[in-house]
Amino acid sequence: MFADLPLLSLVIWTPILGGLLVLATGSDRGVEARVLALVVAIVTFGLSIPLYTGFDNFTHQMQFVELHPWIETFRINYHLGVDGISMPLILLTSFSTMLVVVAGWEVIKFKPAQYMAAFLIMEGLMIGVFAALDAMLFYVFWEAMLIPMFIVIGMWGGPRRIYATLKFFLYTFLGSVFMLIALIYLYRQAGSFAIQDFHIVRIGLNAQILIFLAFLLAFAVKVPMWPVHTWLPDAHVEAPTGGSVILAAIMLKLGAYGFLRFSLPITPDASSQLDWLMILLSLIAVAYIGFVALAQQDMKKLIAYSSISHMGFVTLGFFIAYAIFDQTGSYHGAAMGIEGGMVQMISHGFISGAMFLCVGVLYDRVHSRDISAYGGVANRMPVFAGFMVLFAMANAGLPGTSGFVGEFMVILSAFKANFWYALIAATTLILGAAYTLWMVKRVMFGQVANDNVAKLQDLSGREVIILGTLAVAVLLFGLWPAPLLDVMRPTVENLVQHIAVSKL
Amino acid sequence: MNFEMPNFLPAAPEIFLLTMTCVILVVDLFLTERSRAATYVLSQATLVGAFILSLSLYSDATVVSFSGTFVLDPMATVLKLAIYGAGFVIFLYARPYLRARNMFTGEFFVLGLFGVLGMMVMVSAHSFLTIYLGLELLSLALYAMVALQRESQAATEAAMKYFILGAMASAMLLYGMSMIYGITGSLDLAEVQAAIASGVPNSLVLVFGLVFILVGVAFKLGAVPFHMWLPDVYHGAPTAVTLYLSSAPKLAAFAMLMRLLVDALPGLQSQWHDILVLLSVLSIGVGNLVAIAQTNIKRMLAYSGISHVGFLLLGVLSGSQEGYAAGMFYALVYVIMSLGGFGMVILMSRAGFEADRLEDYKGLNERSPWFAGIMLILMFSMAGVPPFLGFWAKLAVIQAVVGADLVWLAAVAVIFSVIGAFYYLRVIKLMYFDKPEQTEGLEASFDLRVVLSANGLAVLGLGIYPGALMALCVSAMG
Amino acid sequence: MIALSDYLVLGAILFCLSMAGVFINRKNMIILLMCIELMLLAVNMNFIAFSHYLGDAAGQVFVFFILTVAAAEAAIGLAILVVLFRTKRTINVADLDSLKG
Amino acid sequence: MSFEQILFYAFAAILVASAGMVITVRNPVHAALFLVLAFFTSAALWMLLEAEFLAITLVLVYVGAVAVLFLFVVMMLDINVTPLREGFARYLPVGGIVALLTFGVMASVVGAKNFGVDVVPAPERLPADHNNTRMLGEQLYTTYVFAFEIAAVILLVAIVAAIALTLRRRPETKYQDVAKQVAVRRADRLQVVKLQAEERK
Amino acid sequence: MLENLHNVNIAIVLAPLVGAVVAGLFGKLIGRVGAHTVTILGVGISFALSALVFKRVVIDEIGTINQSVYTWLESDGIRLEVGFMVDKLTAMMMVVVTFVSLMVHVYTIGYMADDEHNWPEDSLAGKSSYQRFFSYISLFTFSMLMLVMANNFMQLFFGWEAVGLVSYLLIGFWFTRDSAVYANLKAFLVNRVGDFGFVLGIAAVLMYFNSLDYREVFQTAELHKDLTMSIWPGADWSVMTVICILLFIGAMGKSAQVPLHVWLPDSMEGPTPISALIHAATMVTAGIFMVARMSPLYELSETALSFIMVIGAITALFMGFLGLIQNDIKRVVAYSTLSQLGYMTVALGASAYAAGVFHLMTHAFFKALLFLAAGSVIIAMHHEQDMRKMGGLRKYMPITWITSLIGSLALIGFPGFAGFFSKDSIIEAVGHSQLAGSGFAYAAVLVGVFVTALYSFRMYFLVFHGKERMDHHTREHLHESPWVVTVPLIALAIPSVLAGGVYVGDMVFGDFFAGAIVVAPEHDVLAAVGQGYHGPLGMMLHGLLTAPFWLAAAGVGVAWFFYMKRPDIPAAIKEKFAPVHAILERKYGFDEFNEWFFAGGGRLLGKGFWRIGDVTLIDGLLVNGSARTVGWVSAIIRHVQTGYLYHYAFAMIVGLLLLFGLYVVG
Repeated sequence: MFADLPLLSLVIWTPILGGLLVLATGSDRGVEARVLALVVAIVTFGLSIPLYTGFDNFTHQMQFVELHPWIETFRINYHLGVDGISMPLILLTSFSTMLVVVAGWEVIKFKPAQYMAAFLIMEGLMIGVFAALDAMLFYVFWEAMLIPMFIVIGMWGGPRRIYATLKFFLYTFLGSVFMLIALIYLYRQAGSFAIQDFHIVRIGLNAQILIFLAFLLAFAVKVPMWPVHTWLPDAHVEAPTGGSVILAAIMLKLGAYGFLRFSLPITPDASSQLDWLMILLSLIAVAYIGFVALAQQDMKKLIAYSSISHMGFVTLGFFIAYAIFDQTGSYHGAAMGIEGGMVQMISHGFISGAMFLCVGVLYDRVHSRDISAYGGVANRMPVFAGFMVLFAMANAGLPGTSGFVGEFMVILSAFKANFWYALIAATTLILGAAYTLWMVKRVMFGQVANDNVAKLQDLSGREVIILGTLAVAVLLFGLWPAPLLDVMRPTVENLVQHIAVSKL
Repeated sequence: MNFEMPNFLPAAPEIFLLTMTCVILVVDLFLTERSRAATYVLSQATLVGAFILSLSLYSDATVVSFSGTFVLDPMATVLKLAIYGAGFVIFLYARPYLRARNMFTGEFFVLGLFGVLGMMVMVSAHSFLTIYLGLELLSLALYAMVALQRESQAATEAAMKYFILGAMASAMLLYGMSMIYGITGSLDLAEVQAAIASGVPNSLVLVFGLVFILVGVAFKLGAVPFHMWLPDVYHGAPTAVTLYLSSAPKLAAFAMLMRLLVDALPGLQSQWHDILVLLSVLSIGVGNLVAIAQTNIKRMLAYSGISHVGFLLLGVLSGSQEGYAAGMFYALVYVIMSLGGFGMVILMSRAGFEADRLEDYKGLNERSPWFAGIMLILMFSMAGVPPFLGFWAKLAVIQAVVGADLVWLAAVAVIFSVIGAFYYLRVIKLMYFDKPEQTEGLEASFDLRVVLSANGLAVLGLGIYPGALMALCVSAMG
Repeated sequence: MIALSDYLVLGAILFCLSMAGVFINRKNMIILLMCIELMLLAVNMNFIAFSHYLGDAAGQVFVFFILTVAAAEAAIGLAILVVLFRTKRTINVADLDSLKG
Repeated sequence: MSFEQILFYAFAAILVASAGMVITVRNPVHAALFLVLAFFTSAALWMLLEAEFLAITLVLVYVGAVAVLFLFVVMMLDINVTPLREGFARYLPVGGIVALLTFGVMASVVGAKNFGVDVVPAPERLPADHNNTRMLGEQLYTTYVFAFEIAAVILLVAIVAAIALTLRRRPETKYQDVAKQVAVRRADRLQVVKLQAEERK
Repeated sequence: MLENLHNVNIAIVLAPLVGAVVAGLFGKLIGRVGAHTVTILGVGISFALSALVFKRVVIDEIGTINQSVYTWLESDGIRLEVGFMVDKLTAMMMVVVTFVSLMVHVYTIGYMADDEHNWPEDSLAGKSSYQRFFSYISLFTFSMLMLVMANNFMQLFFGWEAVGLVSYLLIGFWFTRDSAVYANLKAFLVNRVGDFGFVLGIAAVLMYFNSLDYREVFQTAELHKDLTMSIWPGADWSVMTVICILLFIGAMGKSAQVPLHVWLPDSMEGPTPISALIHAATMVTAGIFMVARMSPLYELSETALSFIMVIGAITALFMGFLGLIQNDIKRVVAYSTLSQLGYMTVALGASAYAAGVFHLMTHAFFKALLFLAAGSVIIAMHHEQDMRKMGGLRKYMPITWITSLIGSLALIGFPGFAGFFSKDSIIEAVGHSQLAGSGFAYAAVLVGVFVTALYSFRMYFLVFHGKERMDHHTREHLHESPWVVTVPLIALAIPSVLAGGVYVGDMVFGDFFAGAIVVAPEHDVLAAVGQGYHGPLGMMLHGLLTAPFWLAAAGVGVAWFFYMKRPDIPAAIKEKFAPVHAILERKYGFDEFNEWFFAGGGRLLGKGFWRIGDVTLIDGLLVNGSARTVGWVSAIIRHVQTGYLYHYAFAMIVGLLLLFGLYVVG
């Protein structure tokens, strides 16, 4: 029944048009806006489900492809399609947005229609990024997405929101414009903006390195990788809860997705040349940022840094392939690294989202993100404490939760490349547990610290539903990640084969 | 002596416009204050008529008439159509502004129409002479329009500066033309091209002339370092005039650039390419950097305009058909955005309140979410953020630059555009993130609201489907 | 024999002088207008000289138009000057600095 | 040195000198008069270049109209002359150097190397019956008719602009507006004010 | 029947999980009784089925069950599965775990009966703590079963971490107490340090064996015997050594070996049943179990074995010393646990895996017994844990007294009791070992026997004999604990006596573990010891003649003399050897060092990275710095726009000159 529909277009445009519709309800009537937004979000999620059910697990070819000419002057097409890498991320996006809409239900009192609309539009744009097979279409979605996020942080953010949102925007914008040049250069070489054409075009090493660096800048900022990560803590801290969730759950993934879709297949030789850099930066992210997270006094900042640290695993997994080849002479094990990175992305989407929602729950009640403003919360909010500990454990990579799977796979893979890579990566076991659980200890445990805490109400039904859904997801993918890996296997294996071939 | 009757048909729009303007000039004399709207209606009708005429004359052929002083080619037609369109929008936006300031006189429209005629002449010029005359016709009208708000110190100061510098620039342009004439012995663009192509003993003199000519054109465009007049004039002029200044004349200036460099002096491409690189880098850099420090939105948009000119030059300097098309596309896009931007300033203003400080935009989202949204679209478009139109313009020129193997230049351009994004974002910040200082809604006439909305939505709509406009530019340059 | 270069150099001198006049003169706006006239004169000199030495009439035609335009320019320039004087009560070039930055 | 050359150098010298005076003299009236002188000498030089019509036009239009206009404005604006020269010397060196530099470059390009008499030989003298005015006229009304029309428009614009800018209805000037007088209503003019009777103490 | 056992295995694992989930999520709904009923039922089923499996596997000798339940994930051609491998080792562990767990469940009914008193008034969490506790211990049972029944490294690690999680939750069960939440964080983090090595070990296994399945790995282990890997240029290590040591680091964390032992004494902050179940009987022995399970690998690296032996010996001896000076009843037992874990580790190092595992089993019974008895005492004393405030309790709590005595005797290895057989085997085995470090280990374990006896009986005497030092109020209310407490004590006392003699023949000297544990012939010390083995009775008789017995007896004697006869002597010794005492008091300074170096250093490093790296350099200098630079440049250039016409004209001329300079003159 769904086979004939342009599903991807529907999934992209339903939330965007729905968002405009929500916007049209006006800023004064919150209820209509919320209900409409929720309906749109649910419909979108519903529309995205056939992407999974109808997905062919045994091919690396693009599926659900739509191809229409768009701007013929530059041979830009409206070209959509998904493979095993992008499809799970699309589902993650529509899933997260649904939760965010619910999470902002009563909390957002200032212009709820605009708030909801921003998230819905952002959802469509983010899905567009994952679904785009035309580089320029990709870029359009990629950049356009910044706008609603800019507004969200700026309008509903904390006290330093303006600094944070400007920093967010300019940082990411700076990163992406270099990608634009690289894309244009590739267009001149390949004769079209089709990403698949980019994959096969032959490029010299120097050009590859420059293209790689341009992509790196764009994606590294988004991921974010050390040392271009400093926008993230600020953005997270100041963003409203929903903004933080989307930032952490989806936006960071875009950068990592870019590495898989662009950097690796388009510039395999440069990736091979510069894999040391990527590995180095990833390991710095894991270890250095792990320590930095330890020093944080602000819950959101801590989680933000933890996100950076976790994303280090993603990039490490992606770029370990060449190191494995150098070490062992074969690419055996590379797929595990990439798949590990992918799993880590999905899982981090759930966990970081959940963590931010947890902080949001506290923030909505006490209006402080300082760890020191809390203490003994578990006394007053036992249900919440249960969720918080679960997500904290997931964040610390406890087996049985999704947080473990990706890290585990990446460490396994990294070991093949070099003992020390794995060793440094594995420090996250200690550091991740240390900063997460130390925070949990200070916030949740102990005696009731002050009157604010004493007055806390446990979770409302709405909050239980959101966190519960995430908890189920976290556990499900922790206990049985196989379906996720089955989806991406052919794509990743094809990718590994592809990147092993020099384009010189 | 043999004299052929020139082919008047290609110049029909010019003739029509001139005739109508004279009619309006006379009719206006007999109108009372209350019935002044007739002038407005007539002016708009004139533009519409010219539009229809030009449209009906559209063809892919290039027609040269009036003994080689006039040319009608697709580029000219497209640019003329755009100029009429811009003129129409300008008059429409300007009307309430002028009314509220006791400036709603026939002179504004008459001068405006004469300016349009000047632009048409420039666009269709096929000789140094007609280029110069068109330029002067436009410039003189503009000088006068800037000073039209006679009681305003800022406006008269701006007019004086504009006049002196503009006259200097004209003189330099002329000096350059005289040198080219001296070497090639002709004023006709095609003959000049042919003369240079057939080999000229002294290319140094040609370059010398070229430099002067480029100074003149750069001044008109507002490229650094010949931009100094631009912020002051945009700032000081009544917003309605700024609206005019910042939009359609850029198209004419672009046409002049194309006529001079591409039609007349393609033989000096390697030289003007280098000069344009310098000018564009400086323009993009200075324009974006200084815009950051502005507190007046008209001034900010002026500097932003300078940087846009730099981008426009990127397209031209790449020296390929697609580069020219990109430049033209950029010019058209800039005009649309600029109209919207200054249109917003007019929309926000009232009698006695110019709304030209950035602070005046605080909390606009609270007062009018719709127009805050329009302004948001315009600002992001100017910043070059997709999916808005401004992005495609930047894409087109950068594409051309990369095609010309000037990747470094593309990199410089985009870096500065990121720096530039800051000040556009600041406007959005003021509108969306700050609390309003005044709470009442906007008072603006229906037609202004509708057309301004359409203007903003066009930036979005054309951004989502820019193909047609791009294709038009490509075919116009074809 | 008078060389073409003589006329051209003369034009250049005039041009530079008037250019210098524009930025050396900081007090009187009228002088600036006069400088503009001189500049155009210099250009005219070039055109006529070229026209003469090339034996081509176009240069003279151009000068004819320049003269016309220059007259119109002078009219408008002076009109602006008058307006300026009325509003600011000064035509001092150095006083025209309210727009800057 | 031929007579022509003597004439040329003499007029050129006067031209340069008067141009220099235009930009340096204290009094704008003097400047305007030097401008007139400059125009005169230019006209003479143009004569040497066999551009008789333009030379005459220059004198008629520029000396007769433009320069007079300048003078008129100078008189009208009634500016006091004395403070106008402050700081002139201060800017002279920088300005002078830049002007000299510019001139250096320009002269090196347009100088004898490129346009010397051996590079561009002087043309034959035109025959005595050559009618410069007729030649120009023919050109103007045929080849350059389009330009000619535009020039006319430019003049029209100048007129419109000058009037629009300078014409003013002085508020102190009293004149009747009959329509207004007829249209007036009682309420506009007459106001009945009710005064509270003051209590006598 | 084999087919059925597959389902049985699944049921064994799931029963406690279901109990845990029901009690945890619906605790409020089902109430206290419901909660303990459902969890006990779950564990009970699990125990019963484990017994069935034990019977089938051990007695009916149906061979090793290796089943796959589902594919966890498949990547890069490597299939990671969740599955069970049940051999005799596993079957034994399953029975021990479920049995002890069941006892603890029952015991908990009594112990936690009035748990609400442990919570502040305003704590909502305190209202349902009872149910939560049961949920946790059932969850623990599930996790521990997953660990022991795993047929692959991944699942082993899952169980490994899951028990860590439950341990974390239970140590911090009373989370309003700062010491408890400090202890649980510490426990988790120290364990994580071990896991750090463990994960790397697993990664190494995967790299060299291309599989994480036990059977495949063990079958091909021999092939990798001589492989080396380069740790850094010039340092080529044997792959097996690297793998074994990395895995053992994990074991060091979980089984609290020096220097990763620091968490275990603090873990006594948790409720006592937990200390019994997790921190004595089962979880802490996971490391021992793991090494025994990996014996096919460990046998290939003598370096690793030596390393293990030395670590174990250090732990056995030096942790025993610390037991001597503790006054907290639970801490004495805790240090005793550490010391006993050291014994087991030494056994592993000596390749006497069977002895180690055997000691693991007996230790599980008697140590759980000791803890539960201590808990019983603590209940009676109204949660007073200081032994100096006890004394003479035997009158009031006869069952507790008797069972404690049994436990203590088992602990010190008194002939006839379970501990004797296991410990004596270990000591004998170490004596036969030829590996580097075995001499030191032998000496350490011998001295350890004396120390063990000394601190055990010091505790015993202080608690159950001598003057009654508690306050009046407490004494009034002293009485024996309810049946839910005493029944488990009795139930554990029985195997504490019997389990040794009954199984020593099979387990240590027989072929009980054949197929499960692999010992290279040249390492087979137990075979050497076994040559002198002639039945348990003979072993007891022989034991009377050997040094360990006399050392133990001496220990008991000294304890009696010091704490019953002349209580002033310990004080005198304490004064005389003040520096030594201080060292012991400070637990050799491990805690201080960790606190200072790792915790403090980590935070300092974090703060430094953050403040200097992120805030100052990247953000301050690069990000905001460039923003500031742009703003500054902007302000400067802005001033070029002076507003003066002549400057503008000048700029144009300069521009013209610039173009001249670049393109005309040049």
